[in-house]
Amino acid sequence: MPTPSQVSTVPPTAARLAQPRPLSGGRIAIWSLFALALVAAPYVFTSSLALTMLSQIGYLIIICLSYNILLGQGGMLSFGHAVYTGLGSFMTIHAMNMAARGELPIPLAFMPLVGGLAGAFFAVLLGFVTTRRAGTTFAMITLGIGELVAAMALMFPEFFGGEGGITTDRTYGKGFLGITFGPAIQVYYLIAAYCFVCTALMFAFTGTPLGRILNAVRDNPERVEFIGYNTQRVRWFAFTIAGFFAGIGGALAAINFEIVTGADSVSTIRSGGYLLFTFLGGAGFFFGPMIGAALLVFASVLLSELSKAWLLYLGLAFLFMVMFAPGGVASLIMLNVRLARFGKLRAVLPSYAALFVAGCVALLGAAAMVEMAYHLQLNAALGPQMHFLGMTLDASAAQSWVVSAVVFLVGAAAFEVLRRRFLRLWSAVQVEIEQRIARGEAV
Amino acid sequence: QKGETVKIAWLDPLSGLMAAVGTNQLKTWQYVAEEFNKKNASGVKFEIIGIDNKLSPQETSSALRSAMDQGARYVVQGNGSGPALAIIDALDKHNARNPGKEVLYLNYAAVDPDLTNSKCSYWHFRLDADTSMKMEAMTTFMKDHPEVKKVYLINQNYAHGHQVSKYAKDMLKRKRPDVEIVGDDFAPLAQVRDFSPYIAKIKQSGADTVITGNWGTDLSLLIKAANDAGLNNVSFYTYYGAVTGSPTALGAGAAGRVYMVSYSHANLPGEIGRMRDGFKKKFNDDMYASAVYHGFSMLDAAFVKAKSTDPAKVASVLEGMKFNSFNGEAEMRKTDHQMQQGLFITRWEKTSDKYPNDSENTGYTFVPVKYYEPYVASTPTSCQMKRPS
Amino acid sequence: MLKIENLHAYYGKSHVLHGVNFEVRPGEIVALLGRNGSGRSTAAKAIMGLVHWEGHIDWKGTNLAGRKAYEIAHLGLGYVPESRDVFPNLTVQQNLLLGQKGNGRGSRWSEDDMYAMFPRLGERRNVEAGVMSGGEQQMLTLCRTLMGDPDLIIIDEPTEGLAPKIVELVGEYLTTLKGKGISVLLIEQKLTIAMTISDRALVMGHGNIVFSGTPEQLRANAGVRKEWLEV
Amino acid sequence: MNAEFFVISLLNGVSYGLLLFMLSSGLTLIFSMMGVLNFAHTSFYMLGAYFAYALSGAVGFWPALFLAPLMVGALGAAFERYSLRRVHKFGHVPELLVTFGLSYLILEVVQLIWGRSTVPYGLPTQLQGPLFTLYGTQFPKSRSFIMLVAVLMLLSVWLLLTRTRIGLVIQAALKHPQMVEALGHNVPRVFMLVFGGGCALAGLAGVIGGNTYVTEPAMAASVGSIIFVVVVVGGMGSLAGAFLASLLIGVVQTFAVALDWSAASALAHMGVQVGEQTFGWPLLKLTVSQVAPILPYLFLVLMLIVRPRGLLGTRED
Amino acid sequence: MAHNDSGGGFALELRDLHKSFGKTEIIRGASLAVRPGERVAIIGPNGAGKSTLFNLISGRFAPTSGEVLLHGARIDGRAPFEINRMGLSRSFQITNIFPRLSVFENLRCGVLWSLGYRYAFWRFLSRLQDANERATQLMEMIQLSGKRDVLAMNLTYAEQRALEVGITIAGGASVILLDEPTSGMSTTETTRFIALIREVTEGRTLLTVEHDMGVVFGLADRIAVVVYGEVIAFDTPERVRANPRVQEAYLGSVIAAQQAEGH
Ligand SMILES: Nc1ncnc2c1ncn2[C@@H]1O[C@H](COP(=O)(O)OP(=O)(O)OP(=O)(O)O)[C@@H](O)[C@H]1O
Ligand SMILES: Nc1ncnc2c1ncn2[C@@H]1O[C@H](COP(=O)(O)OP(=O)(O)OP(=O)(O)O)[C@@H](O)[C@H]1O
Ligand SMILES: CC(C)C[C@H](N)C(=O)O
Ligand SMILES: [Mg+2]
Ligand SMILES: [Mg+2]
Repeated sequence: MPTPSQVSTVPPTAARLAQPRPLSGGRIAIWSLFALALVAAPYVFTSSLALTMLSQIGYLIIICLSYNILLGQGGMLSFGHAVYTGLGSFMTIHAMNMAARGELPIPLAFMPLVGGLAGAFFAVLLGFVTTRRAGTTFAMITLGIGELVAAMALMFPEFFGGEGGITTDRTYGKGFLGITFGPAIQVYYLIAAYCFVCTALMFAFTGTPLGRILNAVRDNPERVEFIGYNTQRVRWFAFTIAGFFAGIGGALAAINFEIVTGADSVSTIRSGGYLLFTFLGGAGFFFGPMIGAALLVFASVLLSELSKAWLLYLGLAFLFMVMFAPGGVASLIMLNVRLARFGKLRAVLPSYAALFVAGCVALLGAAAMVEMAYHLQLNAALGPQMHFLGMTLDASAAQSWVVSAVVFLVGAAAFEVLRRRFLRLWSAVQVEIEQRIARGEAV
Repeated sequence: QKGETVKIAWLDPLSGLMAAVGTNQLKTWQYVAEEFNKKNASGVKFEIIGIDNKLSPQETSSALRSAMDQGARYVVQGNGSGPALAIIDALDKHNARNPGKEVLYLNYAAVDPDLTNSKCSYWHFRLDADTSMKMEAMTTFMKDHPEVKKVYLINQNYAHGHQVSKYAKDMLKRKRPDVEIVGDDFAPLAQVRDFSPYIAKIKQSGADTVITGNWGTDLSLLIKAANDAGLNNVSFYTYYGAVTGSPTALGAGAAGRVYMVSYSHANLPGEIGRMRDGFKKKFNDDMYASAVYHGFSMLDAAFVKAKSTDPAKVASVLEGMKFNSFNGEAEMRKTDHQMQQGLFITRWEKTSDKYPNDSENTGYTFVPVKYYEPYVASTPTSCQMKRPS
Repeated sequence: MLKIENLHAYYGKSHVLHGVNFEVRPGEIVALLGRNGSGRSTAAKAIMGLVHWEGHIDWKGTNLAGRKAYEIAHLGLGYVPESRDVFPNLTVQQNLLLGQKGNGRGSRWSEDDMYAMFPRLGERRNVEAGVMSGGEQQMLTLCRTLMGDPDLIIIDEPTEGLAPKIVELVGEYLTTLKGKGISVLLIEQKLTIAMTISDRALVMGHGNIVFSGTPEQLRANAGVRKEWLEV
Repeated sequence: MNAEFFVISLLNGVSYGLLLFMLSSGLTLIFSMMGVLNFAHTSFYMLGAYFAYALSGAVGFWPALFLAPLMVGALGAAFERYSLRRVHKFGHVPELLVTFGLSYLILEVVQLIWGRSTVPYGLPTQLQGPLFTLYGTQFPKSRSFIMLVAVLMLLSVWLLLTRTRIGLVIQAALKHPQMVEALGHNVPRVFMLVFGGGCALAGLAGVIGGNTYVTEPAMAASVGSIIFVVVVVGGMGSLAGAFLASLLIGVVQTFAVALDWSAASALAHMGVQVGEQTFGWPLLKLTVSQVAPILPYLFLVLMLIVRPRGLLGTRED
Repeated sequence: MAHNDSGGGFALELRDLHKSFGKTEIIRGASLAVRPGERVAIIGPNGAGKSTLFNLISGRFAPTSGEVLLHGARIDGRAPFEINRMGLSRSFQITNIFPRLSVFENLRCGVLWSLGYRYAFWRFLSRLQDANERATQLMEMIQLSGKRDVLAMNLTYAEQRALEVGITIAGGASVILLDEPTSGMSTTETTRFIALIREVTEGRTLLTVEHDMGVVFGLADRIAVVVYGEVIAFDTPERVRANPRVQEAYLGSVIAAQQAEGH
């Protein structure tokens, strides 16, 4: 079981979390770019679905980052993070309903703070028992508490609204300068603003004494006790901070959907999702979970709509990612950034392109077969004809199966050949870089 | 109107706990759409867009938005009052904020009475009978059966289960004050593997009748455990005995002891019978969501009457409209948009020449034992419908 | 018996051994000396198949190239690593049992022999090895390897962390092993026991053997000692 | 509570407990030895049921009883060989996540092959009907069979652990794999065998759990967390602990179902007037029987807080 | 840490300490009193209980009975972090550092508490001048400045040992316990390292466990000999070496003599 030092979410090479140094030019540029992306996104992706997806990505970034305070920075594998996002959502939605009834003079723009405080409150409370232990014991306690809270959500309809959940109307209050938060775009900007601020705060956290000691606790809790720190305290404080941001994320979700239900907001499945995608994004890097958040939305909203086989694809993607890129997407990116720094990126680009093409061919064949299989099972009522990437396939004809299989095999074979070649190139490039580093050409 | 394509978005689960049920229902919508496309009075073509809402209200709102992006102006949904409420809530807001782009919601199976009472909406129309109506029929049936003396209630611990329990108690008190309620249990939703402790408790209580709103494995395992323990002098009154999976679990052991209340049954003749048989032949699966038929026949009639497929116009003609169900004339009650229809009490028995429809190839079927006219099961409503001005 | 020719070894891309040649004959104690980082442990790991290597390693006529560590162990080579690597959750006795091959029948050594050798181990046989003192762990690893009944034992810095008295004891036992016909490849860095008990001494520097001869020759060769052993 | 009810409930409790043990023995094996939180364990359980369903159509139930677990075990071993082993070096979280991914995969494949609804996997005639009748309640043969198999599993895993060095090898290899190899043990093969063995046990549980209960795609998820509770409450690394925990949870849960007490009724008993208006009424009115199925989780949390090593465990992590 | 020399003026005092694990008594009434600024070496056979003594003093284990006093204040039974805050710091026999933090970060973690930054999450590390300066200074002291940003797990063994000691002294504790600081080092490295230890512990109280007699005699003002859980001798190096009981229980004949002369 994961003893804390074994909760190594990243291969050693990728282990170093970014550390804030005084604002340098590059850093300012990156943050400005992030802000710009947040502002510009709705102008680039304009459909209403895209807008909801952007909003979801916005608050999920906060949630996944908050989860990574536990997993990546503190080595705490939690199976119950949804408890804090979910309870944050519920407290917020109750607060919004009270505000709508005129019992609570809080404008909507500040509601996320209510969620944050609620998240922090429950994290203080439950964290007191969970964070007394680390490693597997911690993981299992969070699993137990997660299951308990999830079960409770159905038992106390008075608070959780039962199966139907609690609904609200975010357009309460008079509005301010025409901002009523009715239109989805206004909500998006609310979320984007919080997303930016929370991301900045959590990034700042990695550079504070508590943040650093938290890393030390992850690496070697025993030793931390001998340099004056109470590890339980450290975990507890970090847990609370994570709870606070989780609560903010949960609150924004409540504002976005105007409905919160116990059955999924606090479920262990939800918690599992945060874990999976934080990891997939890359727990070893500060920005990894942000990628994870985007992937989570793409997978659950877009992928599930594009294909009935989405869970199959998701399962496969997980399996392969963990096997071949255990540092997550972020580590892949950083590897290439490293190449670029040493001016080697161009050397591997043709290989990337070739691999990409071969991969696509293989994927095309495989996906065609998967889609036909699912079509036969789920859409049988529509007949054997199906549309796949603009083509029409006859799922009952042997011919389409054979063609797909051949496409797949050709793609896969080409991919394998190219991959071997690529690996050789890759290691050659790495050796060269190592040598240059050894010669002191550090960048 | 003629030749128009009407896109209907189906928002129900294709993954998770209810995947099997959702899959069956999606097939039913697709199949019945084909049937109606062959011949309908308004001359439209129906197209079903199936979207997985994962049984989650939040996912449902995403799914709804995507449905609207794809041009669907009718949505249908049936599993769970949570997603139902989410749709109602979202449509109330959307339709108010986007006049001319209204979307209309047909609920074919979510039976929470609140949906046509405290939470009723102008854009929501329910084709199924709600929990209270079904309980009305069930208790009326018990009124004529004096052997029902001690009733045990066992339900899932969430909104639906609580409603079943509440209505059972209220109505029995009214109709059979002599009946003793010897137990009122709630087991968590889809968590219990082993129902034998509950069976022991039922046996201990001396109950002769069990009323349960359980569905899915919670029903299958309950009945299985009862069969195993040899609890054969107790009858089970159920809501969802025919839903995917349950007939297989009922098997021979439950014959003669399991009753079900529904607006339809597996051996109805006529048009619905033809479709059911066709469905079975095509998919080797039971078609039990017969309300789907109502969905199409009602829309078809409304299109003709409104001379349009525009949801805003269709909604106004639907109010109080009478149309042909597979079982005589039915009415969409104006006050709360709850369809008024007759209800059957059926019992699990061996198939016979008269009732040949084999459920899930078990050799058994639900045979009708009593039919109640719409007025019997009709329940009053507290709905204060807000209509767009 | 063990013959090594032109051995090159690598950690990933770093090239650590550059063509090492030496030989260990039956019933002989050979000391492999050298500074920190000179590559002695790497040579040991290469023999046991635990690092990537090229060249020739020949053991009783068998080429060890491409063999897995467990196969090599079954061929009669025993290894005591410098990092000790006791299995902390297992008891002392279980640690010893794991050293055994098969059911241990036919082995020259029994569990009791070990306890006789280091009574301290016998006293603590049911204690988890992880809580044993540093020196006790060192004794345990030696015994664990002996339990596998090797013909050649490669032992990496065995006296590290042992009390002077025990260091002497270890020296005596290695001589005893030799008496039973077991060869020993003794990797050391402090010259004390190596010089007293070994038949031959090799000195390693920068991944090469830079000296080979008897302890006396080494003692006499101040140049080698100064340059490669820093004493 | 009279004697009759007590005896029946005890029997139910014990047999449910043994079912839990049957489900979790393979997990205990893998979890305690390899430290892998195998989230796909219940997926292998489900595969066992489906394989047996498919096989018993062709060769009959009894041969399937042997074949299906073997097939599941082979799949498990293959998974270890080609996937888990690669990931092992990255630590426990990635290991957990690949099994997570695998559970999705198995679920989807099962649904593709056998559809999304229940399959009619029935009991063989020899196991139908009651074994004996007690106070008018029948005790089915199928459940007795489960009890028998669970006890056999306990015995065989126990023998495996005590009569062979496999357990030692694996525990040692978790700390220092290279050292164990250097002592002459083929570590990768042992890992593969253990993982395969654990999966085969899950498969066996599926073969008999599938027809005693129901065989459907949700069967994996529905027992997913409870078996972790068993393993953790029992104490990681302790087979006897898992056994004890299963029985305890089985019995406690069964008896809890029988108790219609609530805090409210207790207060009323003591003369405190409580009603819908009382603060915390929703909590007060909950009866023990309503919370019965979540008791194990409560149990888990309390246990880990007061005794993190579990009932009979020796180690904390 | 301010010296607080009440209670007999000892920096560290053990009074009749006992510790049993299960039925085995490992420490059987050990007593020892160390004066401030003194350098004490603890020697004794393997398994005598030297590391266990350190564990009892530093709070890793609570003694079964007996007292431990740090500058006159009882510390037995307290948690390690409390004891550390009172001015006692220790290193470990088996290297115990933060593998995924850089050398600099390892050291900075070591200084944070003593500079009063505690659990602060509202200040930036990069702005903590004093902490950064101390960490840099320490890094120079242990001669790892060239490896400032190397992850600790990528250091060589000897460097890790040095870092281990660096972390131990980082917090500015007045009493330092080092458990076999030079194990695994070559002779030259040892010599250099001992000089280093001398330097960094100047003015502090030092207790160190060692098996290398050269180190012991080169470093210690006084030597405590632990045998079977008891302190059987506590005296100057010369007299300890002459003590026949010590020779019999621990030193043996040849080797120790050689080692002691070697330096
Ligand atoms: N796992 C490893 N990865 C990369 N390089 C390594 C590894 N282990 C050792 N090295 C390097 O290989 C070289 C030889 O190391 P080796 O351990 O064989 O030396 P040694 O002579 O045994 O010294 P020591 O006294 O440190 O045990 C050293 O430069 C060392 O840094
Ligand atoms: N937690 C524990 N449980 C049981 N026995 C223990 C525990 N910790 C230490 N011991 C035992 O106490 C004895 C003393 O151990 P300790 O580590 O203090 O020895 P030491 O004097 O430091 O020896 P060395 O010089 O070899 O490191 C040993 O026999 C060890 O096995
Ligand atoms: C499963 C557990 C008993 C394993 C052990 N706690 C470890 O991971 O180190
Ligand atoms: Mg070495
Ligand atoms: Mg020690």
